[in-house]
This record gives sequence, C-alpha cells and structure tokens, in this order.
Amino acid sequence: MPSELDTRLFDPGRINLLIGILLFLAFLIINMLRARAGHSFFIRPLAGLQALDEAIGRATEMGRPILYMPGLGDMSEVGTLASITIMTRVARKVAELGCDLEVPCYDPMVMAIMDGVARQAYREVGREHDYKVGSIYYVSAQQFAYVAAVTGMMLRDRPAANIYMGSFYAESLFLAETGNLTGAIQIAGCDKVTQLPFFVCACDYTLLGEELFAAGAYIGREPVQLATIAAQDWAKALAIAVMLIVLLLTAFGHPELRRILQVS
Amino acid sequence: MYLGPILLTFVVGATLIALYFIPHHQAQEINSELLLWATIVYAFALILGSVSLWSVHAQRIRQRISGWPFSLVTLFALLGTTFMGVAWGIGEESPLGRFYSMVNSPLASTMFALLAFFIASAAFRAFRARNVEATLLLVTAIVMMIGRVSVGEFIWRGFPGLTEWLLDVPNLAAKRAIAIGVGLGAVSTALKIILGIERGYLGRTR
Amino acid sequence: MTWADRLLRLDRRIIFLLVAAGTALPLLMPVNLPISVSPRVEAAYQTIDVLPAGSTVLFSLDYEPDISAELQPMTIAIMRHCFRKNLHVIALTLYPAGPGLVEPAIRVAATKEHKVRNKDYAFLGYKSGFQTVMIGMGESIRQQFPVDFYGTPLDSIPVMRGIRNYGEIALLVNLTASSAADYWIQFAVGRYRKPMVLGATAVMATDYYPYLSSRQLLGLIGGMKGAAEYEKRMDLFGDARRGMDAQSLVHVIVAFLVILGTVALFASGQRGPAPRAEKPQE
Amino acid sequence: MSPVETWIAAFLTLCVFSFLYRDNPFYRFAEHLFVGSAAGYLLAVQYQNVILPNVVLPITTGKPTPQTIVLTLIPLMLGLLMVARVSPRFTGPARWAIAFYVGIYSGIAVPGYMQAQIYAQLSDAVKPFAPGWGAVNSALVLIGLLTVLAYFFFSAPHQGLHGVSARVGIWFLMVAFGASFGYTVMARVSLLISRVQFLLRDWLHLIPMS
Repeated sequence: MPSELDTRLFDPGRINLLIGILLFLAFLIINMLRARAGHSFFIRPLAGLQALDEAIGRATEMGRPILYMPGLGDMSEVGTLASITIMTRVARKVAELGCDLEVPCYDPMVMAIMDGVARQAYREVGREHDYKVGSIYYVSAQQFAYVAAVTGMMLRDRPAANIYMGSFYAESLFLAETGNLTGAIQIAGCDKVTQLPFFVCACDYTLLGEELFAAGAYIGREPVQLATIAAQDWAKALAIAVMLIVLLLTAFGHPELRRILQVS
Repeated sequence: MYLGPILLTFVVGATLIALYFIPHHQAQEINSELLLWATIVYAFALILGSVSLWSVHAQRIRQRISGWPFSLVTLFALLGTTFMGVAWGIGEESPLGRFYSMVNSPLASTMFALLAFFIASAAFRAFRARNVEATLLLVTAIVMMIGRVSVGEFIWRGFPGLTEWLLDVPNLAAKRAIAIGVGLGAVSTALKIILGIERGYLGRTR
Repeated sequence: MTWADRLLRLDRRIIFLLVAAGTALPLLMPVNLPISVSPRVEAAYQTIDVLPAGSTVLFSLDYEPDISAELQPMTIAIMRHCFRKNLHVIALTLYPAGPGLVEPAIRVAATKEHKVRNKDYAFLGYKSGFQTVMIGMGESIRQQFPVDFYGTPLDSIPVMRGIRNYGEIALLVNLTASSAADYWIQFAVGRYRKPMVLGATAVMATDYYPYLSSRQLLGLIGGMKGAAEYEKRMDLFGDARRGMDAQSLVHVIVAFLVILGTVALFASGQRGPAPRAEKPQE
Repeated sequence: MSPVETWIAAFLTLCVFSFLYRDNPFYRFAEHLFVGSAAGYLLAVQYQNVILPNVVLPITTGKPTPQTIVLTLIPLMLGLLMVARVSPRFTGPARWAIAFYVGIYSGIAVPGYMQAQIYAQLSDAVKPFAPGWGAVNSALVLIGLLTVLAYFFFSAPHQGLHGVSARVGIWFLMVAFGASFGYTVMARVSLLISRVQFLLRDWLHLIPMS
C-alpha cells in the first residue's frame, strides 16, 4: 500500500496554527475580562443598524409587513450566524410595536432557529400570544425557487421594509431590484463581496462584508459582545505587525521567518 | 434548559478543532462519522421544512386567500415530486429525473438568465458616477466589461493587459484584506459559539 | 421636460428589449470575433499539459443545470485535453443534479478522443455532503464511493487500481459555481497538499485571484469566456466560442447604458436621487 | 429530451421571461410549480442519498452489530428531535439537535478559516517583492491590503492617519467591486445566451445543432 495508516497523535506541521488559535482565544478572554471589569469599548457606529428601527417604525405606521431575509447561507456560514443575532433585535422591536414580520427561509435549519429566536423575543416583551405561527417559514433550498417565491411575495404583499442580512449570492440583484421597484425601504448586510455592488446600488443602507459580523455583536451593545470586536481588531493589528516584520526581515536578507505562516 | 445544549455544542466543537490536529487514522474516522451525523440531522430538518411549506400553503387554501389556486399547484408539485423520488429513485432516467430536466432545469436557468436583463436596467438606473468612489467602481466595471471580450481587443490592444493588472493588483489587495477580515470574523464567531458566549442560535437572546 | 429628463424616466422594458436583441442577433448571424487566451487560462492549460501520461486527474464537477452554460463547455474542453494527453480521469459530483450533466459531458469528451470507460476514465457519481466527502476521501476513496455511478465496484475498475486516496492523485480539477471551491481549497489543498486547478463562474473568478497568487490554485478558468479561451487553446469550436459574439455585443450595450445614464443625469441638472447608500457616518 | 418535453420546457421558459413585462398569472403559475417541485425534489434526494443508506439500510439489512445500531440510532434520535419541532411543545428538545449541528460547523470553521483565509493569505502577502517594475505592483498590493484592513478597524474612529488609510482603502474596495461587477455582467450574459440558444436551437431549430 502506498500510504500507510497514520498513527501520529499530533501533526507538528500545524503547531503554528494551534498557536494562532490559542492567541486569538487569549485576545477574546482578555477583552472579555476587561469588559467585565467595566472597560467601555469604542465601536464606530454603523449607519445601517440605526436605520433598522426607523424602518420598523415606518412599517408599523403604514400597516404593512416587514420582510426579513436571512440569506441563502446555511449554518456553516458566519453571515447566517450574524443574521440570527440581528434577528433577535428586529424581532424584539417588531414584537414591541406589533407589526407583521415575514421571514422566508432557504435553509430549514435556519428556519427552525429563527423561529426559536422570534418566539423568545415575543415572550420577552410579554406578547407570546401575538406571535403568528407560520410567519417564519421554509420556502425551498433551491436558489431560484426561493427567489421566485420571494419576489412574488414582494410584488403582491408590498412589504414596507425589506431587510437582507446574511450571505447572499446571485439572487442579490434579483431581490434588491424587485424590492427597489416596489418602493420599500431596503437595508442590506452581506459578507459576499461579489454581491455588494448590487446591494449598494439598490438599497438605502448596506453593511459591507465584515461590518455584518460586527453588527451582530454591536447590536445588543453588551460589553461582552463589543469585547469580541476589540479582540478581532487586536488580531488584525497583530497580523499587520507580523506582516511588516517579516517583510522588513526579508528586505534585510532574512526570509526564514516566513515559515511561521506556512501550515503543513 | 439551555445548559445541556450549550455544553453539547462546546464538546462537539472542541472535539472537531482537536481532530484537525490529530492525523491518527482512527481520529479521522471519528471526524468523518461526526460529519455524517450532521448531514443526517440536516436531512431531517428538511422534512421539518417541507412540513412548514405545506402548512403555509394549506392555510392559504383553507382561508381562501387571494391566489389560493396557485397554492394548490405548489402542494401538488411538492407531493408529486416527493412521491416519485421516494418510490422510483432520483436517477437520470427515473420519472423524477425526467421531470427535473423538463421543469426544474429550465425554470432555474431562465430565472438565472433574467439577471442579465436586471443587470442592464440597474446599470442604467443605479450605477451613476455620483462621487469619487462610485466613479472608480464604474470605470473599473466598464474596463472589465469591454476588456474581457473580443471587442475590447479590437478597440485597444492594451485592454486585456489592463484588466489583468486590475485583477492582479488592486482587486487582489482588496479581496485579500476582505478574506483576512472575514476569516477573523468567522473564527471569532465560531469560537464565541463554542465557548457559549454567543447563544442566539438556541433562541436565547440574552 | 428636457430630453435628459425623459431619458432618465425610460421604461426599463425598453432596456430589456435591447438586451434581448443584443443576445439573439449575434447567435443568428455570427461573425466569430477573434479571442485571445489569458495568462490564467494558459496556466491551467500548462498545468495539465505537463502531467506525464498515465497520471490520474480527479475532477470534482460541482454544478447544476441552472449554471451549466458557463461550466459545461469547460468540462468538455478540459476533459478532452486530459484524454489527448493520455491521462486517467476520475470524476465525481457533489450536487444531486450533477450526474445528469457530468455523465453526458464525459461521454462526449471520451467519444471524441476515442477513450473507453473504466480503462481510461471512471465516473463515481454523486455523493452528498461537501466537507464529509472531501475529508473522507483523504482517508479512502472507496469508503466514500464503494461503487461507481453505474454500480460497478471500484475494485473491478482497471483505472481505479492502486488508487487509495489523494496520495495517488496527481491533480485536482474543480469546476464549480459555489463555495465547493473554498472547501476544496481548505481540504484537498490545505489538508492534503494536492495541486488544484479551478474552473469557476465568471462571478466567482475575481474572488480567487488571491489563491492564485499564493499558489493554492495553479490555474483559473473563469466563466464562458474562460471556456472559450480553453476551447481556442485546444483548437476546438464549442458552445462557449459560439456564444462569444453575443457576449461582446451585450457588454457594449451595458457599458453604453452606464455612460448614458450618467450623462443624462448631469445634463438634466439633477443631482439625482441623493446617494441612497453611503458609508457609515461618523 | 423528447419533443413534448422540449415544448413543456420552452413553455415554462417563456412563463418566466414574461415576468420582464410584469407580474402575471403565467409567471405566478411557474413560480408556484417551481417552489413545490424544488422542495419535493430536495426531499427525495435527501431521502435516497442520506436517510436510506445511512439510517434505514444499516439497521434493516443483514445482521447489524450493536456498534452499527448505536452509531445509527444517535443521529436518528437527533434527526427525530428536529422533526418533532413541528409541534411548538417540542422546541426545547430540538435545541439538542441544533446544538449538535452548530457545534460541528463551528468546530470545522475554526481551523479551516484560520488556515485558508488567514495563514495562507498572510504567508503570501509577505512574499519577497518582485524584482524591477514588479516591485511597484507588490508595493501597491501591500498598500491596498493595509488600507482596506484599516477601513475594517471598528474600535477606532476614522480620523487622522487612520482616516486617510480608510479612505484609500475604500478606493481599493471600489475598484474590486467594479471588477466583480464587470465579471458578473459577463456571467449573467452567458446564462442568457445559453437560454436563447435553447429557444432558437433546440425548440425553434433556427440555428443548426452542433
């Protein structure tokens, strides 16, 4: 047999990756401890988030529903996870004001989770019985079947606000263009760079790439969540520092250090 | 009520991270088995989803909401395709296979093709050089569109080279920064979930 | 109302008609504009071209009918190239609707290059679960695909003899319209150190330039245009090259529309609708 | 495809194209047909490819060993908990299945993203500069990378040097968006070409078959 069965308990070629994960974990924990100790974190404001409340308010006045699309990513996409966190805020606001919410889902797992989030939000504001079963529903895990159903819904039910948060793909232009045609307020957040130009053009506010993840943490303004954004910034700073040091050393004839970034 | 599931997420997540560093063949088998389980859970979630789709349309029919006959179409299609696939399989020549290439394929590809029209209308209506940023976007887009096709070379021989440079230098730089940022965001979110800091997915908001 | 104002209110259906005409006319009356081969496609071509005869190339063809316009011609062209160089081909797909496209594509490529199933190539069929399959194949291909698409056990297929896992694969070719590419890069390239060539839709192509520069990918073929370039390099005349005239014309139309929109906006003296999307205020 | 199938496919193609004029009953019919058949198709595929071989067959065929039974029952239990969510009373138990599922994907994500998107990209970013004129490009890539990273710094206001970098970063971002946009036009047009090819060639026979 050409390749023997592997019996090693650790792959030494990956130790640098392990160190990276542990460092990042340390950044997270240090910043969370700082947050516990009462340190307040500055996070630059994200315009799209401030617009969310406004949009929900307007929908309530107009008596028309809000359409919340959690993207076409599954649970392995971080954009979906961020979308779930943003949904917690949207659902609570919607529950408070008592307007209609529609959440068509592409992934059944996401549907189940979103349903749980919304129920909980209604419970928290003490309106458990106002939650409409079936307002969060699965449409189809086939991309354009989903698009067909949602655009149809946009044209017929005329939601007052369309909120796109999560990982969107080719459907972005289709949905955003149709939404634009119906005159709804549109707020988007997407981590797929390729689709951003379309959201930027057709929506009132757009969270670009990583801002979507930050929004998830930013939204509750809880110190522990904000601390995680700070930890990410530390990691970014570390990455920049490592890059510059290695480049400088290379310029002075010592390219060896580059190996610390190579994983087997 | 939440402690159990949070612990489960922690154990499963931490195990999968550990397995990345353990090349032992038995460890890798455990890895495959766990991934398979996730696939199975998803399959059951899809059953849950289909029930949800069914009840939404059944409700529309029961309450005679405008356009309810169309919901009948959805229900028939759902029931019919599921039955065909479970009874006779999903192969290329099975009834479902033929149905798919006759109905789903043309519908999906035509929906996709509509985007060509939408993109043209968006190009006219929304993509306008309002400020420096928008102008940069537009000029790059036009150079790309013209430079990547035969006509571009006809107009100016330097076009293909220019598009390659745009892709290789500014595009590479921006995409790389985004990849790093998104990567960090992803690692951070995943770690938060594994550590139980982020619990939104369990329906717990605080 | 000035001409510019009127132009700004143009019914979008007129634009739709323009696009429809721009697509149909060149298909009915082709002029076959010349095309040149870009360095990325050339790199992909060379990667395959230098493999010694008898090496095994693994194709993961992860796409469905809706996107096949871009990837199907690519599959045929690259496979024909492998067959011409007497390479062994193993194909699989991670999409349930994939086999309906992949099977005919291999058959066309093999027939044109006079190759025989099981002797020169094998088609393993579909298996669900991206990461599961990719990681599992690192352990054993047979465990993931005990039998091929036609139900033949892998052990009785000559071309599969001695092929256990990625260890015996010389090159991975992934043609996809989805994040399957990311996972192949993470697992086959990252975990198992396999060289990889990517064929992607044009939309995805720009996102993968960083991976080319870092040599995680050895070549990149983007969309129908990329497929047309590959066809050209192979001296073939397939569906991709046939579509290129229409492609040129519609691009010109869209570019013209962008410019027209901007000119009309300035001529009308409006600042237009205030920029609706802006970066976050501070 | 047989002639009848081609006609049905062509009819559905036209139903969808009619949406360009405006929403109408034909489009609505196609839309509802599509939603139902897509959901049913996926369900059938999951049944045939996942549930049947991994859950049903291992315990119903041959003599299953205790190990097989346990390894099959665990995911089956988790799956059933998921389905039980149909009734609102069972949202609690379904959390176990969700917790397992999310745990798996978070666990894969950590080393996966760390390797492919952070280490590999950084390691390439610190490659020695290309010689000659290439060094200018290498420098530009580095500047672009640093400034776009600066734009995505959230815990500092965009002021001073950071403000300038973030602004330059936005320019790089816009060029990248433009490139994506150009390529997207290309992709969508290709798909339209293929649909028109189907209508003109396979259905109307106006252009010769290849």
